[in-house]
Amino acid sequence: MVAIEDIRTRARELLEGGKVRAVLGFRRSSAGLLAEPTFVTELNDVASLVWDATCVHNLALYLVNEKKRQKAERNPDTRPLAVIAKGCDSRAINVLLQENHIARDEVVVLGVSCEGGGVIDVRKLADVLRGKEATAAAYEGLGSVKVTTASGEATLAASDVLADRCLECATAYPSVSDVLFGEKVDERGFSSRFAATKAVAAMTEEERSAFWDGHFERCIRCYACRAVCPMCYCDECVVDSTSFIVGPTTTAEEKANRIRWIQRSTTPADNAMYHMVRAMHLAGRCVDCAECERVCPVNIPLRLLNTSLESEALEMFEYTPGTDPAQPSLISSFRDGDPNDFVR
Amino acid sequence: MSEVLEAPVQAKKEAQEFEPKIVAFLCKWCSSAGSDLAGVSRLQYPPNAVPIQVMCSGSVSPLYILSAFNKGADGVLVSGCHPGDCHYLKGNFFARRRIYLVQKLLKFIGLESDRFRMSWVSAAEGTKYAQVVADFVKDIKALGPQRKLKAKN
Amino acid sequence: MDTILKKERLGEWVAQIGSRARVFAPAYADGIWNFSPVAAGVSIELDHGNTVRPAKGFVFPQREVLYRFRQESGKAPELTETLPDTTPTVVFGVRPCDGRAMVRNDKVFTCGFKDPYYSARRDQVVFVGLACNMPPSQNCFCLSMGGSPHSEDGLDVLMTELDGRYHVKAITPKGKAIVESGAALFDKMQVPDGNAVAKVHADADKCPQRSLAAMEKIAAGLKEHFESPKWDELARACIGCGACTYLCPSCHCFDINDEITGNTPLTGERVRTWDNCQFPDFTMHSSGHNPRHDTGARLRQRVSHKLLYFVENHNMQQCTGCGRCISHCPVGIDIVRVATEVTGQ
Amino acid sequence: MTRRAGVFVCHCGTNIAATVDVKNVVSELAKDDGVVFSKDYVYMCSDPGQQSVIDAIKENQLDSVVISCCSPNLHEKTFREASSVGGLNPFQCEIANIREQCAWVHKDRAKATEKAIKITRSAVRRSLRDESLTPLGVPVTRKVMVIGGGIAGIQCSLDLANAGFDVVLVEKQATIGGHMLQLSETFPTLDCSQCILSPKMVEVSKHPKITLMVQSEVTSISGFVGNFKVKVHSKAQYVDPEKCKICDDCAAVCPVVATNQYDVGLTGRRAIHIPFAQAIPASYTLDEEACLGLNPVVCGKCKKACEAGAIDYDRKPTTTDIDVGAIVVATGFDLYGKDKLGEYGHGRYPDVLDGLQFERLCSASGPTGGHVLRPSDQKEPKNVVFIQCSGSRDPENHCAYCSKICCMYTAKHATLYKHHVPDGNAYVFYIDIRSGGKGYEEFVQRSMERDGVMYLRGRASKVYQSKGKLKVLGVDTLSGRNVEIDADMVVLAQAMVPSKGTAEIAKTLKIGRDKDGFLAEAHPKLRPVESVTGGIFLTGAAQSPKDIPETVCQASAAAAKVIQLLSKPELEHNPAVARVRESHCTGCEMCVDACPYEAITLVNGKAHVNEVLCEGCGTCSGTCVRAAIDVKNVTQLQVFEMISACMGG
Repeated sequence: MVAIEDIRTRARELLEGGKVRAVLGFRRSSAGLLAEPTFVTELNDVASLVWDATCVHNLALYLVNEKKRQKAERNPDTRPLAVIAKGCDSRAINVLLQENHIARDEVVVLGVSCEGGGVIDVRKLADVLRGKEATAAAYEGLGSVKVTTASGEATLAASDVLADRCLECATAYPSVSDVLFGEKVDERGFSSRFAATKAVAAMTEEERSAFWDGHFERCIRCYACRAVCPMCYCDECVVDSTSFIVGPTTTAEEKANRIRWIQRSTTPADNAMYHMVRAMHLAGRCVDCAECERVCPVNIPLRLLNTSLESEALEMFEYTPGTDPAQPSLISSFRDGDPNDFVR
Repeated sequence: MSEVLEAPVQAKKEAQEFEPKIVAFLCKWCSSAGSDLAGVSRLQYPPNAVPIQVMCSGSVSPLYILSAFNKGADGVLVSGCHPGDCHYLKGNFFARRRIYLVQKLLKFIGLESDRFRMSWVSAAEGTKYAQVVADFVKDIKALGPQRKLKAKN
Repeated sequence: MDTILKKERLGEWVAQIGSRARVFAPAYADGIWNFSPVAAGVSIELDHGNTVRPAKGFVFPQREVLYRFRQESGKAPELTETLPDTTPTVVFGVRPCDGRAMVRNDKVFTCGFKDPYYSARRDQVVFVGLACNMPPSQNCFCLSMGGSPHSEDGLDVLMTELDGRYHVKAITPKGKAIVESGAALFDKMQVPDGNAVAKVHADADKCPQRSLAAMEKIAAGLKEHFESPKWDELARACIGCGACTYLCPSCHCFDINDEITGNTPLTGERVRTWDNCQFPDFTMHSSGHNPRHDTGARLRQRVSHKLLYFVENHNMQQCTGCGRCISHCPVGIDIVRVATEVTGQ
Repeated sequence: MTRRAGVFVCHCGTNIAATVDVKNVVSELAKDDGVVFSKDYVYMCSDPGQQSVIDAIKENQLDSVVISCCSPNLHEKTFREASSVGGLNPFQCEIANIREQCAWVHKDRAKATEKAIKITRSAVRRSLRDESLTPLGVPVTRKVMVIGGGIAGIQCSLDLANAGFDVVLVEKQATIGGHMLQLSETFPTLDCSQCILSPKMVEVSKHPKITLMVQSEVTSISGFVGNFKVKVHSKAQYVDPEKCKICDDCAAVCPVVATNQYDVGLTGRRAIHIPFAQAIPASYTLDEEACLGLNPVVCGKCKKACEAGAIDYDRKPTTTDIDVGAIVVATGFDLYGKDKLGEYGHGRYPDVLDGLQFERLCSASGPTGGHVLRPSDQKEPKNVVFIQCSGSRDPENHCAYCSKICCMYTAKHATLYKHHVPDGNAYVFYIDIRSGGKGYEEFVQRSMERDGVMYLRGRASKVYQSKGKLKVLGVDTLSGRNVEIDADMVVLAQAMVPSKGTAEIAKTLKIGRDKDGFLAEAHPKLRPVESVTGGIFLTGAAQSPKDIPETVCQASAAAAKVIQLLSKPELEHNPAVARVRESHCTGCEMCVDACPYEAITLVNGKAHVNEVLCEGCGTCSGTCVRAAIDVKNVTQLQVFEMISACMGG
């Protein structure tokens, strides 16, 4: 069991010693059940840190965003950031290290094991609660979650309310960390890895086609999936209508020659294009934190696009993203024995 | 939604006079040379596939493939040197892995897997190139037009 | 014009309307509530929570083709106007907050310059509102924004659920028309009905909601604290997505692009699409300079537009308190808290 | 973008015109944006055809030219040259292949014409974005490193040095000469190996243009063709070759005995020794593994004994940085490991020898002074069995390939044996006799007819010892009989494998090896002495099994290739190479990993292309997820436009 006090103590030490410029963690939110990200810089804010089944966010994202922010600052504070990271979040940190986006000494990883649990999927919870709104959700021992609503408390089966990614998670503890809170639990006995993906893969071609057409048609291109993804750290994205990395070296022609791979229009085809390109660019990089799926306001099961490729990477290329920052990336490497029979 | 419902009906209608549009990305050293040989040998194959010569199959970005579909291609072919024969030593190995993933992804979203193909065609395999294209055209004709990724306007 | 409709007759009424117009109503699919087309003969259930996407799309779609163009090399371009298809459309289950948002959108698109595309749709779409009678969602704050769970602003019809019946009030001529078209199905409203309606409305007003204390001070406060460091602090977690504004019933910023469909000859469409002040390229200058260079500046723009600039221009808040931007923010950024903290209320 | 493109469509007589409506292609393309000139002609490649391109460029200020004709492999060069005559940058001329890829493979005129239009249009779109490029000039270091001091390395060094190039010859051992120095006589002429080799070795040591580095190895390499930087590590030279008088006083007093690798373990030698009388450099050398510890307190006898004062225990290993323009790898061969030939008892029985040991036995400078005596009892063997293909041509258990020289040297061995022991019997087990080569077949025949060597067609299955006698079991497939021979000595013609050092050097130099571990040539037929890496060349048995004449021949060939490379003051390199958009590069290093030529490195956090190493394959741009790297004149934007052109848009 992870005791929040331990985390707070460590956060306090780091801040007191001035070793870090901020501790990235979770706190309660005025917006609802889920916790919200917080940057703790003051000792007296340390008490606001929380750790429970509502800490859904992948805070690795802020290692990226803070880098951009720092670039803009005149004389930035270059001390490392401390960040609370779950198993998936830590894999994201590994990929960022692998891609030299951050240096190891720029971050102090406060690794937190999800042990036998994971995080809440609010949509599942809403279905279970039939409209009642939960005000708190605490992880309670192996396999169950205690939920508080206006009309009292209920203990629910974790498998009914945890996010799919947590139920399918193979390593629910950090793969990189400076401090580790909680025990490494391997046998969790929830669902099997890639279960949701396999279910879709098992459909007939027509079914899959209709399934995704329906979802893509709904996309409003708010790009929450992109914005929340720690791996989508490009300054300029393929869907951006204008070239907005403009520097002293940028020529007028470069601006004019921006390739319109995808139109801004929300047509089903262009929406599909956007999600295809994104999935390809995440191949071997996505660590299945599933934030894209969580933040999608219109509830497109985006995670499946990435996990479908992740499962291929594992089965065919024995590649698991975010496990080893030293290895070359999935698509920048190959083996002589890679599948070949699909080629005519 | 409506479009999705009508699609199959329309597809059937068009199937008869339907001539697939195909983009073929050919690596300069093997596959393009192979298709040249097909020409020199006067082998006949359907004219649906328009070749785009690239230096190496390794340079074919997933974006090229998706973009071709977006611009209305009914099928996309990527062809390179046989494994081990790459003019650039190993470009085609990177291509093979990348293309494999693209193919799986397209399959996963329900695009008919016959619409996207990769082939190894060496400079000596004019006959094979002709065959690859002929088969491809045949298979795609059976599928009808591609709508999933085609820009609607 | 007030009438009463027995619940079991709702289906008939919808069917009648359906024979002359496209009908939309909230439906629960793929885990969210959304306005969906009502197929013939399908009855609708009006017991829904608020839809994820607002009703604004019916009059201000995310993608609108303004005209088509075609140009032979060296010749002058030929343009073809494309006015929106104006099949009459009736939308059921519109919540009052979305209705009030229509009033805001009308200000933007029809006061002064009359936008032909918006107007063409607005004239054809009938919004049938549904008063809120269930406890509000966690992030509702329509009362603070001067609205109410049963506000009629911007709606053509307002329905209020009574036990087994609906009170149906036609507000505009468009509204009257669809009610009269089904006159046979309606019962006359009796005095007790009136009291029942009043009670439902009063009860709804009493439901506790989130609120901005001292609303009257907010606009001035935002002006005063334009430079407040709070903006950056509160936006530090902002990821820069567009969920808040795309889901907002009254956000109306758009971008205009030419979508090329062919180069020989040059053909394409000029298209208007929603734009989003939270995107980094929104105020991007071609020089590379971006006056709103960070999330703090963008958050300030969104909140100030809702609660200050719009007030200055149109003498009303643009926000109607539907709470979507709060509930759907990936990182819990909360306009109520932001406005309160920045202005120090 | 106001570019001015010209389109020229070729009829190719009727080759194209018969199937493609050329006029129609011209008129359709004339409508395209950016096309200011278009024409057709019966033979574009003819002089008037080319002239019309030249004139059109001048008259219409064309800045892009597209020739719609046959395959670029045929006339791209032609038309790019014509374009530059017309004053256009040759890289702004593109070829649309409407013959091989269209006219010749289709019948339906309408459809073929439609396709031809698309092909031409896509070439036009590309050309409109072609930038003007100039070939890269690369300065070269006119100095060559030859790795390996066997006959291949020696020959190559001499040829290069005599052509006036500075040469650094790096040899791992204490002397150059390689395996050839161990041989007694050489087939088919039976002239003394050392007699023909020594003069060359001396020439090397005396040559003003050759720097010889023995007991040295290449440890790392950087740079690229024409500009390599090589690190060479040399063992400590305790004996100064300049001072050493080769008087043998040191060896006389040295208390340590070690096995003599030059006699393939048949004899011993002192810790301080001279490998061969004819060693180059002509000096004793101190084997530090064997020496009692380079320590006067422990021993120090040799230092005392040396009047010349040539010995210094305090010498340290050195590392030298050397800049060279080209490298020749001549690391030679080893014999297939005896440990792998258990069935023939090699290593188990003292009288089962390998070819090189037998050479030493026959050699006047060898352990027996040139008398064939059994190692076990120094008696003269009366029955000697020679087993060919020991480890060769045996895909199941050993090497699949033929080691090529064994047939000849076995014939030589048998002949030599008969010359030494006229009353002895020489049996040869063989599968086939491969004696292609000048005077080779005659030599084999002589060994049978004149010298009475007995050839048995078949594999020897087993060699074993019983009652102190060697027995060889085999089958004579011609007579179909099993044969069992009591042998006094067995000589195995072991397969040739790349020398141990070859694998390491290939790794260090990042050059490929084939499935058998031999160095891989750039093209098996047309580029036999080049590696796939520009500026690195191959020669000798490290590339494939070969005999001395062939090795010498290939060494000179390699030398000629190097001379060709370094004869120009500057190298020309294709300028259509990768370019990084630094603004978009995040330094993720995916392109660095993917580049087949190691042409990309990170320079302060951004990918940096070494244009000279880059071959322009574009694997980097196919890999980059940020569109931060592109190949000039095949940019993603150009491909994007080509795709829309192919789609008719």
